[in-house]
Formats: sequence, C-alpha cells, structure tokens
Amino acid sequence: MTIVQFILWSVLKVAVVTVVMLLAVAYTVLLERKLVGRIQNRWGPSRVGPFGLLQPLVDGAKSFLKEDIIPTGVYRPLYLIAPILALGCALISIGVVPFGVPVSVAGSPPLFQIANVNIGLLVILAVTSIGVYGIALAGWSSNSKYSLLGALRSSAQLVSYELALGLSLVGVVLRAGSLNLRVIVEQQATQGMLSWNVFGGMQFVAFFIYLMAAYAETNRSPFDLPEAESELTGGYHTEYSSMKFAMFFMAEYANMITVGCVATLLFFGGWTSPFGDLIPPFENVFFDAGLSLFWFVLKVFSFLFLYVWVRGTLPRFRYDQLMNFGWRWLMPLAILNIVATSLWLAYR
Amino acid sequence: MHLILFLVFAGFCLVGAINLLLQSHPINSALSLIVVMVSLAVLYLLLGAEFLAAAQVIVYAGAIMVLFTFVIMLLNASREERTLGSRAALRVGFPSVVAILAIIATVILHTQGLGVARLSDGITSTEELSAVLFTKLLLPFEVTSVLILIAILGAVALAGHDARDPQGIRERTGGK
Amino acid sequence: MNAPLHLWLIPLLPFAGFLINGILGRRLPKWIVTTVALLAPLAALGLVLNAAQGFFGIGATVSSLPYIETCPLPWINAGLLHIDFSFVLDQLSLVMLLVVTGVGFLIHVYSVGYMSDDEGYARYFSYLNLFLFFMTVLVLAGNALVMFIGWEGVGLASYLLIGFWFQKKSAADAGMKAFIVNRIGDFGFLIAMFLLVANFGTLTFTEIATKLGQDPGWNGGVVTVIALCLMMGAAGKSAQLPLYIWLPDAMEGPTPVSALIHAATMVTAGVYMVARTHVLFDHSPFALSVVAIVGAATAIFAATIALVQNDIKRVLAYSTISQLGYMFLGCGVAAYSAAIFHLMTHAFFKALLFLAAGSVIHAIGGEQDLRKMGGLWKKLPVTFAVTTVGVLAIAGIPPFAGFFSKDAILYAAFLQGTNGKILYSVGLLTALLTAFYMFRLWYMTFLGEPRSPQSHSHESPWSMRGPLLILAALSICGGWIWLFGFGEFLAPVLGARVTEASSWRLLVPYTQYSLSLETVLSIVAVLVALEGWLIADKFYRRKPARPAQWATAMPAGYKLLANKYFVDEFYGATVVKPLLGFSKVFLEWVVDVGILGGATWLLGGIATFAGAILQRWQSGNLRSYAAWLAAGAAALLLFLLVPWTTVLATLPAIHLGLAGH
Amino acid sequence: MNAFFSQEVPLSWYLLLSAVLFSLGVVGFLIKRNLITIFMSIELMLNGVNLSFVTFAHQWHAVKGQIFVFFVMMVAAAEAAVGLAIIIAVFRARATLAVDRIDRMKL
Repeated sequence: MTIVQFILWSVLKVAVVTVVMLLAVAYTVLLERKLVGRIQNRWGPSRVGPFGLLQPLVDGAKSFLKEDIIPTGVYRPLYLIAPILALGCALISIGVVPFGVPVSVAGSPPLFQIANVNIGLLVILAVTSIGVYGIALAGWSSNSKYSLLGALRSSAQLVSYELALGLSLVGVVLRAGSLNLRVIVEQQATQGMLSWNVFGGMQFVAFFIYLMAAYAETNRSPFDLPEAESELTGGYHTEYSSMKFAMFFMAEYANMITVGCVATLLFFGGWTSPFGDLIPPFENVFFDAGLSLFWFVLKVFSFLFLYVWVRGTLPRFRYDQLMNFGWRWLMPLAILNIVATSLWLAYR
Repeated sequence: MHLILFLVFAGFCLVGAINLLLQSHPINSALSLIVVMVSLAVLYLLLGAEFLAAAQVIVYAGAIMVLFTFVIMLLNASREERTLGSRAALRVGFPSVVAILAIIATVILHTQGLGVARLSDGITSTEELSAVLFTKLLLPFEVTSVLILIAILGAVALAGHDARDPQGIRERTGGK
Repeated sequence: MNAPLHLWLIPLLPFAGFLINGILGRRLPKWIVTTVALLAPLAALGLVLNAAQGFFGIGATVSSLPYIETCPLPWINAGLLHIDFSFVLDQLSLVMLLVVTGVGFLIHVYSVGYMSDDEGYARYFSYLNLFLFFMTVLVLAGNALVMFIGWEGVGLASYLLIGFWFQKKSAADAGMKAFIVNRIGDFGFLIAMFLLVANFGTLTFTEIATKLGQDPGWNGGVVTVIALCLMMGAAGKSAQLPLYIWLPDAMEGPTPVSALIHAATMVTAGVYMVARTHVLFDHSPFALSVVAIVGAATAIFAATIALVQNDIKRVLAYSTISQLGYMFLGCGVAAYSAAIFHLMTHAFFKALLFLAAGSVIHAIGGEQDLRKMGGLWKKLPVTFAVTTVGVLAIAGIPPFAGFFSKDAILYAAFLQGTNGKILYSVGLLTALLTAFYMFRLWYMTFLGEPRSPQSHSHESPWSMRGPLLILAALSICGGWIWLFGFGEFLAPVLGARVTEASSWRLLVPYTQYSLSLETVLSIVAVLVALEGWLIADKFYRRKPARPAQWATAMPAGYKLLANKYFVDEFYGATVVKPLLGFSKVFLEWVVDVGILGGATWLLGGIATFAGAILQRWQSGNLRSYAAWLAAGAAALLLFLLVPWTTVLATLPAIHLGLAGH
Repeated sequence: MNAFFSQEVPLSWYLLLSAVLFSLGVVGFLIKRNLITIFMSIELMLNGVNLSFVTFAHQWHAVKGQIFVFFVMMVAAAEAAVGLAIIIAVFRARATLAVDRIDRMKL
C-alpha cells in the first residue's frame, strides 16, 4: 500500500462516514418528530415526500437559505467558532467507532472503521470533553444573559456528568482489559446476548449510569436544562439562527448517535449477533460484513428510539435535582460498581 | 509522515503559545492554550505516549481549561488593562528568559546520544503504564488522590460563599 | 537510731505558702490567705520543735548530732567538684531555727493585725513566707553554696519587703539601696567560696573543718583572705561598718518586716555565718581581730548616732546595728557561743521593741517622730509595759535577757589581753550609750506630757498584743538559759573556750575560780547601764531643756551625730558621685551614645538603606517577582549547566587568539 | 512508502520545542496583566516541561517519565482548582484581575 493509496482510502472512509453520519442525523430528526408525533397522538411530518421522508432535506435547505443574523453585541470570533467546534467534536468522535467486522477489499485498510486506536474509548471521552467548549463559548460570546445562563448550566452539567460517565465505563474496561473498542466488542462475542456486558458481564448498573449520564451529556430530555425553553428561551443557542443554529442542532443529534454507538459497543456486543453461534456464519465475507453492519445499526437505532421515547414521556428535572442526582447518586454508584466489578473479577 | 506531523503540530503549539501572549482577551488566550494542549497531545502520540495523549486532552483541555473558561465567564473578565506594572522587572525578566532559553538550547544541541523518534517506534501501552503506576507507585498515586480531594475542599472553602452569610452581605458591606 | 526528721519540709512549707498566696492570693478570701500564711510558719515551727524533741525530749529519736539530710540527686557535678544539696541540723542551726521560726511565727501573727487594712495583704504574706523559706534554707545549709542560695534569697525577700510600698519613692529607693549594698557583701562571699573551692575542693562546712584540722599548716595566708572575704559578706548582710548604711533606710518597710528581717533574723545571718565558718576564723587571728575591731567600732559608732535620732524606728535601727556590732565583737574574741546567745536574746527584745514601736505608730496614726509623742503610757498600757521590758533588756539590767548575753560578750572580751581591755572599754561605753538612748526613747514616747493631739490613739488588737506579751516573756526569761549551760550546749559545734565558762552558771558548782572577776565586771556593767538610765532621766524628765543646751553648746558634734557622721554624704561624694559622673560622661556619652549608639545608628542606617533598596523588590507586583525568579533560574542554570572549568580554561586561549589577529 | 513512514525526527527538536514553550510561558508570566492569563502561562510552562518528560521517556524507553507527566497533570488539576478559587476570592475582594493593581500582598 502506497502513501497515495493510504491517503485516498482514508479520505474515502472519512467522506463516506461523514455523509452517512449527516444523513443519519437528518433522519434521526425525522424519526424523533414522527415518533413524538405518534406519542402525542398526531402524525408528525407527513407532507414532504412519501411519509414525509424528504422533510429533513427540506429542513436543511431552509436552514441554509435563512438570513444569517449576527447580533451586534456578540464577540464575533467565538460566536462563529462555537457551532463549528460543537459539530466538529460531535463528528470527530465517530472516527474511532467500529461499525462491523474488519474486512478489507483490494488491499485496503480495514473498512467499517476510520481508525483502529488502542485507546479508542479514551479518544471518545476526550473528544466529548472538548465538546463542552462549543456550548460554553456559544453562550458566552452571545453576550446575552439567557445564553450565558444556559451555557453555564450546560458546562456545569457536562463536567459533572462526565465524571459519572467515565467511571461507569471503568467496569467494562476492567472486564476487557483494554481500551480498544474492537477488543471490547470481541470480548463479548462468545455466547451472543449472554456474554454481553450488560447481561453476562454484570454491568447493568454501569449501563444504567451510562444511560443517565449520556442523556445529560447530550442535553437530552429529561436533562435538557441548558436549553429549557420555558426558562431560558432556548438556552445557549438563543442568539443563533439559520445554519449556525442548525449546526448546534446537528451536533446534538450527532452526539446522540455517537453515544448510541458507544453504548452498543460497550454494553451490547457491538456488531455481533445477539444469538451467538445459533445462527452460523455465512462463510461469505460480504454477507457477514453486511450482517454485522445490520446488527450494529439495529442496536444503535433502538437506542435512538429509546432516546425519543424518553423525551416523549418524561418531564424535565429541576436544575438542583439534576446536580444532586449526578453527584450524590450516580457518582457513588459508579464507584461502587467499580469496586464490585473489581472484586468480582478478582475472585471469579 | 512523522516529520510532517511533528512540524504541523509543533507549529500549532508555537502559534498557539505566541497567540496566548499576543491576545489581550483572556478567553482568546484560553482558546490558544487549548490549541497548544491538543497539539501537545498529538506530539505525545508521536512519541508513543498514547495514554498521556488522551489524558492530556481529557485532563488539561477537558477539565482544567474548562475551569479556566468557566472562571473567565463567571468573572466576566474583559480585555486586560494597559497598566504600567514594573518596567525594571521586565528589564530583568526578558534577559533572564533569553538566557534560560539560550542555555537550555545550547545544552540540548550539545548533548550527544539523543535518539530519534519514528512512527514505527514502540508505543507505551496503557497496561505497561498502569502496571508500574498501581504497583510500584501506588503510594504516590494514592497521595495524589488525597491531594486532589484536599484541593477540592480548599477550592470550595475559598470560592464558596460563607455558609453563615449566603447572600454575601458581609462581603459587600465590608464585613460590618 | 535516726528516724527521718524531714528537714526539707521546714523550708518547703513556707515556700508552699508563698506559692499559694503569691499566685492565688488576690482571688482568695482574706481568711484563707491568713490561714495559709500563718499555717506555713506554724507548721515549720512545729517541725523544728519536733526535731528538738527528737534530740532532747522524752523518747528522743535521734541520738547524735549533727543530723544530715542530703538530696538524693546530685546537684552540681563538675570535674572534681561535687556539691550536694544538703541540710544539716546541729545545735547551732537548731537554735537559729528556733529563733527564726518562733519569732517569725509571732511576727506573722502580729502582721495579721498590723497589715489588715493594707491592699497588698496577700502579697505581703507571700513575701514573708518567701523570706522564711530562704532563711530556713540559709540556716539549714550544709555547705556554703546552699547557704548562698538562702543568703541571696533573704536579700531578695528583704528587697521586696523594704520596697513593699513601692508607690513611695523613698521605699523603692531604700529597697534598691539595701540590695546594692548587700551585693557588695555578697561579692566577698562569692570570692570566699571560689577560694574555698580552689583550696579545699569542697564547700561543705564539716569537710572544711576536717581538712583544716588534719593539716596544722593552714594558718594565715589564704585562710585569712577567705575569712576576710567572708567577713565582708557578713558585714554587708549584718550591717557592719562600712556597709551598714542600708539598714536605717530599710525602715521604710512595714514595721513587722523591720522587726523580723532587719532586727531579729536576717541581719544576724552574718553572725551566724561567721559562727558557722568559725574554724576558718580560728585559724586566722588577724581576721578574728578584724572582726572584733569592726564589731566594736560599729557598736559605738551606731550607738552615738542613735543618741540624737528622732525617728523611733531609726533609733531602733541604729541600736540594731550597734547590737550587731556587739555580736561581731563576741565573734571576734572567739566567744561564738556568747555571740549566738546575744543573737538570740537580741532577737527577742529587739523584735519586741520593734513590734511595740509598730504598735505605737499604729496607735497614733503613722507618726514616727519621737518629739511628737509622749505620755502614751496611759493610753497604751500593754505596749508601755512590754516596751519597758524591752528597754530594760537591751540596757542590760538584770535579770532581763540582755544582761546575760551582753555580759558574756564583755567578759569574753575582757579576757582577751590588752586589745581585749580596749574592746571591753568600748563595749562598756556602748552599753552606757545604749542605756541612755533607749531610756531616752522610753521617756520621750511614753512619759511626760503629750506633745500632739492623740485623741484617737488606742491599744492594738489582740493579734498584735499577744505576740508582744510572748516576746516580753522571752525577753525576761530568755537569758536564763545561759545559766543552764547554753555555752556547753553549743560547744560541740562552736568549740569550748575556757574563757567563756561563765561563773553565772549558779547551778554548776565547779566554776568557782573566776567568780569574783566576772561578778565585778557584771556589777560594773549594771552600774554603767543604770548610769545611762540616770542621765536619760535627768535629760528627759527632770531637765528637759538640757539636750537642747548641749546641742547648742556643741553644734559641730551635734550636727555630726544628727547627720549620722555624714557617712551617706561621704559615700555619695566618694563613690556615688564619681560613679554617676563616670556613667554620665563615659558610659552615657562615649559608650552609649558614641559606641553603642553609633553602632546602632550605623546598623540602622545600613538596614534602612538596604531596606530602601530591597523595598523596591517587595513591591507586591507579581510580575516583578516573576522576573526576579526568572533571573534566579537563569543564574542557577548558568551555574549548573555551564562547564565552568572548560570555559575558564578556554578563555585565555580565546584571548590569545584574538591577540594573534 | 516505507521511507515516508520511517522519517525520523531528532528528539532534540522535541526538547527544543519544550524549551521554547517553557520560555514562552515565562514571557507570558512577565508580560500578561491579567491574573487568569498569568495562571495560563504557568500551565503553559508545565506543558512545556511535560513534553520534555515524555521525550526523555521515549529516549530511555522508560515508563517512569510518562508517569511523572501523569502526576504533573494531577497536581496541575489540583493547582488549577485551588488557584482559580483564589482568583475568585481575589476578584471578590478587589473587583479587578489586573495583577498590577493587586499588589497589597493581602486580600
């Protein structure tokens, strides 16, 4: 493999993943609107295209075409950088996520993953932690009290729940003995659903913590305090409009997808079949690869479904309840989980 | 490839550090510093310290600098004032910095036997690191954790409002 | 069979009283202060009596004297010098202890009444207890160093008590004067101790005596020097010429203090010390004669001054000096037992006289001038009676105590050859003067017409009258023990001298041979005393104008006496003034302002100058600190990382290279 | 291709970079007038030193150099927490962040 090939392959993978990711974001929005509509006993978008399937494209076009307003009082450099930062971070972390079995064609590097990194999990955490800046800077540079309050809330919430999130993953890492996402998945691949971390790996508590923390990290209901419309008229992106607002919007959904991916990889066996060896492999590279991709997307989709379901069902927390929950319950619980897992692993 | 990456990210580092000095608004300086830190994380990766690279981003960029920006926002720090300060000190300070840099650079350039870094060089895995950290250096590690706990308590005590004076009335009225 | 006597408790109990009253006294109710203050000397007295009972009483528990108690821990262990903290009880210290604790206790009781209205009640008693502590340590001391502790301690207590009313400048000054003059004497004591250590290698009295006895070569020379130094210390403490000047001023203290410290006990410490170290004096006839001459001179010198004093306490003070002179005279003629005997009787009657004077002063509202008294006998009958006893005792009228002791001393002096005769005559003259000025005091105070309105004068409370009566009884009977062999009792410690064996021991039949001489001398002494009384009677009762006539007839003499021979002025002119001048000119201007002040100004200037420069560093400006920090780091790096030896080695080469171009 | 991947960078370059970063941190300390920025300069110095630690760890193939950096990071985190709390306290007392105005040596 020459250097030119390497670069070409890399660019190709990045391009494909980005496009797919953006499409996924767009259709996640549609999924949410549809689902929430059904939960609220209405139709949701249904006019544009069949079943409203073209709605996301129209939305995107609308965002692009709207007048781009930059309020006079804002601190321009940061006001412009912030949404890019937010979306950028959200998209980057997908770079280390493996989507399926490692296959390569014509001497290419492994498909279904942009970069196989030893410390993939840490990279995701690191990029997520950088994502805070997008929100914080957006709120601050807007020079608006609602934005600032939203941003402060958001920063505090993200920093707080990042701890619980990171700690909840330690049990999984302990079990796998590696930070490589592929290794973690393969370690769960022996007996199908039974060997998944969330079941056989005894990490259900960790999963619960992860789920809570992930909702908070993505500013999703019931932890969507930073953009609580009734209190903050939209939160940190109050002063944003058109494409820049759309970028925050996309960043949020991209984060949701990433979080779903990580949950799938860490707790639900990644791209492996839930039935283990009950369904024998097809002995066909492309078919197996497609099947693994199918399982992965299915699992991620179910997570997104859960996200929307929760959003349509649960009311929002109060801010102090949110902080209390994070520091007083999730954190100690995560630490206890680490201790219990360590003991279990040591005396198994 | 290594050379290119090094040059790019070392450049980022230097530009970020110089920008830190040139910017008059603290938040810009903070962002420059974040650039420096992330670039340094890449350099760590190049040197085979992958765990440190992640830790650099998580701890420095993700925690410490968030704290900085947080404080900048909280105090609403604006552009720095053009105060005079101590001219004499600057007259002493800059030659000293130049001297320090000159000495260190001379020493580094005259040191024999320094190796080279390649992409194919071995990477220090997280297991190796933790094997040493949690066996030989367990006590320092625990002490560090205690240190951080104390730091948290100290920070709360210093920055938190007086429990008997939740509205800060005493502070505003000069303790009366 | 030696049962422990717990001698260490004797000093310790007053010390405990001192601590309690000194620390807590202000906050304790008065009756507790009183109880503590009285219990301490009473318990000490009880212990002393117990010890005495251990020797002489029925069922004696201690068979032999001296009885030594040593602190089990070594005190000073320096090279060859070993000094223990030891207490010794022998006949001498027993007598002294009885006097100190007995009279001390009586004066404590008296003070309860006398000081009852004073603000510093607790302070007063804590000082008094402190004095008792040091005095008993002094008396019990088994070696010179322990004695020195007590010696200095009683000086301290004396200083504190003289200056008890420190708000009064004269009292504070008197305290300092006493302290400073005592220091001169202590200086002698210290040198004597150094010499003792250097020559004998020990400070223990018994060991010194043993070493002196072993080697007959110890005569004169060093021993004389040591003895003279000791004499100097004794003169300071016991107010002998030329160091007596502090004692009259010490009357600024409360009267019971004058009675206890400056009449009965502390001032006799010098006599006690000479008696304690008498072996040294015995080996140095010269020192002994110095003691005798100083004693006799002091006796007559102070007596002449006392003739014309008008302050009742000053008369008594000079009389004390005079009587102390008697004691030294006794020591000087090696009649140590007689000296100690006189010490004891003197303690009784002088304490009595002081306390009675205090009673008078107390009664007439603080007046001390004899010329403003008179006719008090009706109003103060008890005081009058006991004063009469005291005056008779000090004048030497038989059978009062003073007669026996004074007679013993005079007799011992008479037997001392030619010098003895002179000393005897001086003593006799002093006795005449003593009788005169004491009866003068007596007449002026109690008899005649009242010379000032004293409508409110009244007799003292019983707490004051009780001790007076007891002391009066002792003044009457105290002398009789001479007849029962007091000299023989002390002989094991002080050595028996044939010449001392007094024929007045009527109960002892074998001393008939010198009966006639001693009887004659006694009769002479009594006649002299009566003559003194008669003169006083004539001057102050029958012809009251006579003293003034005499004074105008001999203005120079009177002035000389009234101004106490101008000794204070003499000292002022010869010692104090030059010293002050020296201090002023040399110490103040040259040393203080010039050298010390200059140095201080210089240092201060350097500090200020440096501060002015360094101050710019401590600007509080963070960035300048950082700059200096960077400079320091640069310097450190230069020092550590630059290979200086190579650089220095190459420098000349570079230079040469340049020169080559 | 191989040549491209096996390009070498002398470690002295890394060390030089670390020295320069450190010096820039010192310069920042000297010229910046805002307390928070000065604090950032300190972090910059720490980072410069960390880089040299990692470089030496690479040179000697020793893990301890990296562990040192790890500890430095932890201490830096503690230091940042306390330092920023102090800055907040100073700001409350003085209502300014200009170091040249905070020269009373007391709050």
